[in-house]
Amino acid sequence: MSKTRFDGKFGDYGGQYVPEALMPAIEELEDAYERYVLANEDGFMDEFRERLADFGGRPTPTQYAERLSERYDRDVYLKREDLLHGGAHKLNNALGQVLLAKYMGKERIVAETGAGQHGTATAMAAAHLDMPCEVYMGERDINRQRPNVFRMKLNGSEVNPVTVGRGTLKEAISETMRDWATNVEDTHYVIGSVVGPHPFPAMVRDFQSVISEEAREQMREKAGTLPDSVLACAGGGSNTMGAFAEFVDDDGVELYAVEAGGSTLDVDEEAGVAPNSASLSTGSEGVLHGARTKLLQDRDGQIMESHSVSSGLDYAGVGPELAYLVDEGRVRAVNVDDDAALTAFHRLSQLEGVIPALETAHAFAYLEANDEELGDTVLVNVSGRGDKDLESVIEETAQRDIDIAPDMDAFAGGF
Amino acid sequence: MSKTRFDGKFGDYGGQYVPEALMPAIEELEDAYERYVLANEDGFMDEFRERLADFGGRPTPTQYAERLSERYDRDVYLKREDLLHGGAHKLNNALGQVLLAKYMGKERIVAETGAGQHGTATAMAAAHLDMPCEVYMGERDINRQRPNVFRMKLNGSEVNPVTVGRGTLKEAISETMRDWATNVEDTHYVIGSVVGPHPFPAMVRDFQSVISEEAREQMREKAGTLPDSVLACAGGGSNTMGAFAEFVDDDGVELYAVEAGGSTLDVDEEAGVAPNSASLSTGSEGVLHGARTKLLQDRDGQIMESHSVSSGLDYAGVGPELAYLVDEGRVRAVNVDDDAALTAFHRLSQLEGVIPALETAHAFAYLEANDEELGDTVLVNVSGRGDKDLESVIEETAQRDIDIAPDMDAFAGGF
Amino acid sequence: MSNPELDAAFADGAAFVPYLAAGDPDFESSIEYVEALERGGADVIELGLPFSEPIAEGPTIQEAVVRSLEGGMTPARFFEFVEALDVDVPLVCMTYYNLIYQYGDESGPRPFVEKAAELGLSGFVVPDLPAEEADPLREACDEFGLDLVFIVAPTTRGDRLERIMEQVSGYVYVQARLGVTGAQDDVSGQTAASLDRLSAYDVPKAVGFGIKTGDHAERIVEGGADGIIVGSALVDIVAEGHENGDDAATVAARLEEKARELKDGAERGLAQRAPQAERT
Amino acid sequence: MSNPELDAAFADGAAFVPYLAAGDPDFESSIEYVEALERGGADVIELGLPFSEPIAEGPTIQEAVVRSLEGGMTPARFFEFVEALDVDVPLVCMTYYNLIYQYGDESGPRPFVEKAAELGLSGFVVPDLPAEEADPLREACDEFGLDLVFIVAPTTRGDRLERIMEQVSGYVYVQARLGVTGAQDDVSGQTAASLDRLSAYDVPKAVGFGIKTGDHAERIVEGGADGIIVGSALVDIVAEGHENGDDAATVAARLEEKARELKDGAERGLAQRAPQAERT
Ligand SMILES: Cc1ncc(COP(=O)(O)O)c(C=O)c1O
Ligand SMILES: Cc1ncc(COP(=O)(O)O)c(C=O)c1O
Repeated sequence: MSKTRFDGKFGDYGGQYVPEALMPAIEELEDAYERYVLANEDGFMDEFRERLADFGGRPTPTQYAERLSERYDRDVYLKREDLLHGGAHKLNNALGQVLLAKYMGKERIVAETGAGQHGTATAMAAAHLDMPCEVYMGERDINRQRPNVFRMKLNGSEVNPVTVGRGTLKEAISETMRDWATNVEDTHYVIGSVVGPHPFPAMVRDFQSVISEEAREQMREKAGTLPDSVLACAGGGSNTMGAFAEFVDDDGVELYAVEAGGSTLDVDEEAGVAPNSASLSTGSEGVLHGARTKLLQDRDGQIMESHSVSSGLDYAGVGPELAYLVDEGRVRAVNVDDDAALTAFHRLSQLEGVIPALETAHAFAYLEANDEELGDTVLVNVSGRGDKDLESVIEETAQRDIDIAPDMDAFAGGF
Repeated sequence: MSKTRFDGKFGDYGGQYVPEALMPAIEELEDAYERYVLANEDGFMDEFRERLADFGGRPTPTQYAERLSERYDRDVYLKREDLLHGGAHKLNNALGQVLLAKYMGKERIVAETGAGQHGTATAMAAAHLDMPCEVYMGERDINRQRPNVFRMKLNGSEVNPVTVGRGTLKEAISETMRDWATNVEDTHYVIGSVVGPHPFPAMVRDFQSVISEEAREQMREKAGTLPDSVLACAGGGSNTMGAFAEFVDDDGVELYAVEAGGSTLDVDEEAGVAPNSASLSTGSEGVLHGARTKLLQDRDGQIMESHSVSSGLDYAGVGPELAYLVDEGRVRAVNVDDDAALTAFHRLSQLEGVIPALETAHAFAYLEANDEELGDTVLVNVSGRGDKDLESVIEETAQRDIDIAPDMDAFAGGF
Repeated sequence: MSNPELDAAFADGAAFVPYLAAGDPDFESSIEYVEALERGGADVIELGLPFSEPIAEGPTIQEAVVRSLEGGMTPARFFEFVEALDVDVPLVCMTYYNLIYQYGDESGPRPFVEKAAELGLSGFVVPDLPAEEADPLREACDEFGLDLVFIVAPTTRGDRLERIMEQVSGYVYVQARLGVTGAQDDVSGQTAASLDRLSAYDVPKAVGFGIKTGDHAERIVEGGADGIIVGSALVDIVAEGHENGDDAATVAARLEEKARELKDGAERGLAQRAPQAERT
Repeated sequence: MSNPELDAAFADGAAFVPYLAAGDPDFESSIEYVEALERGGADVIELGLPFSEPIAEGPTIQEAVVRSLEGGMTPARFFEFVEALDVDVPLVCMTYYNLIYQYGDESGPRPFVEKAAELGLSGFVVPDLPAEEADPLREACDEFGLDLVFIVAPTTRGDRLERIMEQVSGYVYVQARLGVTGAQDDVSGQTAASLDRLSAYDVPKAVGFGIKTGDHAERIVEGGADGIIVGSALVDIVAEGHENGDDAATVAARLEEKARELKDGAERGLAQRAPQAERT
């Protein structure tokens, strides 16, 4: 994680696999990243951190979880990103990028969103910084995530439906890249995770690493020690890299990226469907959305449709740096299935009074594995809150037999 | 707000107008309040403040609002209680009372809730502190606020429908008092605002006064000065008293309690309906839910049905201390109508990237009054976030002509 | 400072004190019902003046309050109701403090008490008015010669009990148990303990909350109560009649019958009290 | 290092380079469509091998990609497609890097290029492969004698332009403007500037993006392009035929006609180029 000039590669991963029309913008961004983010030119990082504090609510606490600690017979601490403005870690990145766009003299931002979490965070940041914002969102996702669409509009953003293909996240990313390619001179593309071409993976990690920066300090204060292990769910991997970054050099700290195992790790090659989103655990190397990384792809290299009970993890790729750290043995890639994640969702809600995002619930589900190597002190990143997931939880819980879940009869069919 | 023994009266307001069966419990609570809260016995307040920090996410920031400041040509600061766990100031009180119940050796808590905000905060605190919890909620409110009902159940609380009468907040309070009267020996009643019999108004104020304690310090740091005025919406008045408490002795700070003016301040005596919830502005002295205070009542003393676009302000009474401070001239009671509150909701969402609760929006609406006496530096308490209100906003915006609102057509009929 | 009427009502030692909400479900029927209670043997009648927030009532009486308010009951109508009643037993007004406080132009309880006195009411029970807040009402009652009944709960002990017993007059309303439902057995248990604590005080003790049958009444009086207060069991009859659309006369007859059952039970209880020692 | 076939195709100075997605909407029809393009005057044909995430394409071609993939197109089928084609003009495969990279057992681009060479393809356009990442593919192309075409955008200048022009062979794909839609006028503007920047480089310049008519083609070639690349305007015809259920022969005829219009336009442009100075 050294913050000196580097070529955008993490081993063989990373790079800049983008249409030529975008290359100048990417070079401009690389330059801005180096100047403003890495070298704090014009006090960019100071302003960013100040806004994160005042507008975003940082620092978020690291909380000792009494009842989980009892259950697992180890000390469990929670890094409470669910308390960040907007309800997830996403704002760390969105605010950083929108502010950077301002420093770069851009007059407009675009962003993609799947379930709407990154879109809402970007819309909030854009309103706060008075920056016109358009968010691309697949039409199917728009219909599934209407409250998030509404929130973006309330913040003054435009939401552009993407109708091509299946109308989900992947198509929205393509469409946003196309907009960027068209309006590259005055527009910045606020990507939603540690994915895409360099410098996005490194830059998004740097914006998110405030998570581990704080948590490391807070663990020292509260536990008097660094954790033996850090758990974070991994979709694209931004909360993951954010929670890991400052611990990477601490050899005694095991890092666990918990992926969405979906319904099964088996892949339907024929249908081109992976009923999971476990790119690190089951994917292979390839090129997607501008970077070489681990992917869910069929033998030909076509990207597979991924699946997860949590839409924020439902992505066929993963950040290149995370892929690299897993290959290097620094990060352990593990996964839990939909059932385990839902059960963990209910458990955390009941035991700790924290209703987590379904994404986040994956990290907690891995506590059940009772993995020896988790050690005595575990830090779990609560990447977001679950308010956005209540409808899904009703639907998905009703389909399963989760003994700790409350009676769902009164909620059959949603609200 | 001196924290020495007092008789529960604020001038003529306050007192303990409750059934005899509750008096011993109230005396026990008074005793516990004095020992644990006022005298910090057994380190109660230390534990409370620590849990508020780690679990609740305190301190919440005080943020300079650039775009509002521009619009109003004064410095506007936001106290961000919307960032508290659960999304509103309500947790300050709920956590304090549930913890107090633990210190008192109670084995069970009950609470009333209207829109569900206090119920969800209490359910979260109860899960966190491993305390069985039952929440009474009117059946009509249950049907209108299903996501909040679901959240309480996720946290392991029981939600008991109250079917008597109109099935709203007032009936829920009566029913909770009845449960308390029945199970008084092992049960604590966690009341949701600075209302009810002594010691509730004083105790809830003390739990909430962390808001002004922080804000006062933060204003000194950020603005280098105390604010010229503090604005807070007032329903029962808990966020209000919390935002005012530490400023009451600062003579230079004007305190504004912004009430819900509803559709009009005129009262339909015949129908017993006040199309507003402005008890301070238009109510008269009386006795309700255990305390003497300002009320919306008809000539006979029957309590009127109140109305507000925001369900959290929709209450016919107000905390006795607030009524007293208004009579004394220390607090100015003002009000804004439903239209103004909705407009302010949209304005804040767009200008600052903060989607407020509809309750909170009332405080912001008063900024439009352009009242000279607001002075150069204004602090507004953002009592909660608006996620809970999205459906209402759709419905209410559609009925009005609010020029700054986004196009609502796609959302007609809700999500 | 007791009012002679209430003293007299409790004189025989087994007073039957029924409660009905005035105007439930309508003015005319309610008049008939109250009169039926007297025919059935009532010694005192507690007449409820409905308040919109009856925090001390169980669901049965809450619903009665709703019916009565929907039927147009107000303090003014309540006084008309009292005037229209043709009963000889003492009437006690049961209501919440806000209605008493708001009545008339002058603020405070005096105008309401004055009016009540004018109409011959004997006293008040105000469930949300604890002894600590009762001075103004107490003074008005003294001025006009009315009694102020207080409730004593199973949890009322020591200082609180003293304070209440200093204020009470007419009779003390002994709350049989906490809450509004529960088995008869533990009622007797808690009642016995309450009566025990109260034995030193020279004021009639009327026990209420959850008494539904002549048997209950019998046991309570046998246990030492000077009277029984019965509300929900009677309101249930009104509610049922209302739901079924029965005519007022039919409902009144049922009330009279129920009243008699309760009064008879109370008298049996009294009869058994003295010879109790002999029985074994 | 240019392949003689592509050199020859651009030799006359007004090459018409149409694009179609192979297998759109089905294997058989698509064969007919590609052959129709040759009949219509194509000098080179860009054959799209569809990738599931076509980040560089506008909606028209994205939809073509979806149709082709739904019709069962895969890299293996693509090679069968090429084999089944009966055309004489050089074919350039347009696809995304991941498909090239994953082909065959050995990882890296070599197996794909080897197979392409075997089937007589002349080169590649890989829109998501910038010059910086192109070394492995460049090497494989050199090994098997294929060309690697690069795209130059209106924003490509200075160092970047250098780096690309060092790698390019066959022809350079001059992107007429940013994005996928816009008026012809500013196209010409940006194109002229691009052609100007490229004039020092000795490689054919084919201009694409947004050319839809013979008129457009004429003006582009008149402006100095060595050829025109046309995709969406042709894919539109395929899409419309598919939607209307027209038979393949009808659609093929329309494609041939459109191709001729474009080729004729290009030639008119060329004809006007030399005498341009005289005209005024
Ligand atoms: C709460 C939460 N956690 C995690 C994720 C996954 O993203 P990432 O892997 O980039 O942290 C998301 C994405 O929407 C999210 O909303
Ligand atoms: C966000 C918010 N603000 C204000 C209120 C009003 O309560 P109080 O006047 O007690 O602060 C509520 C009540 O639900 C609320 O949810």
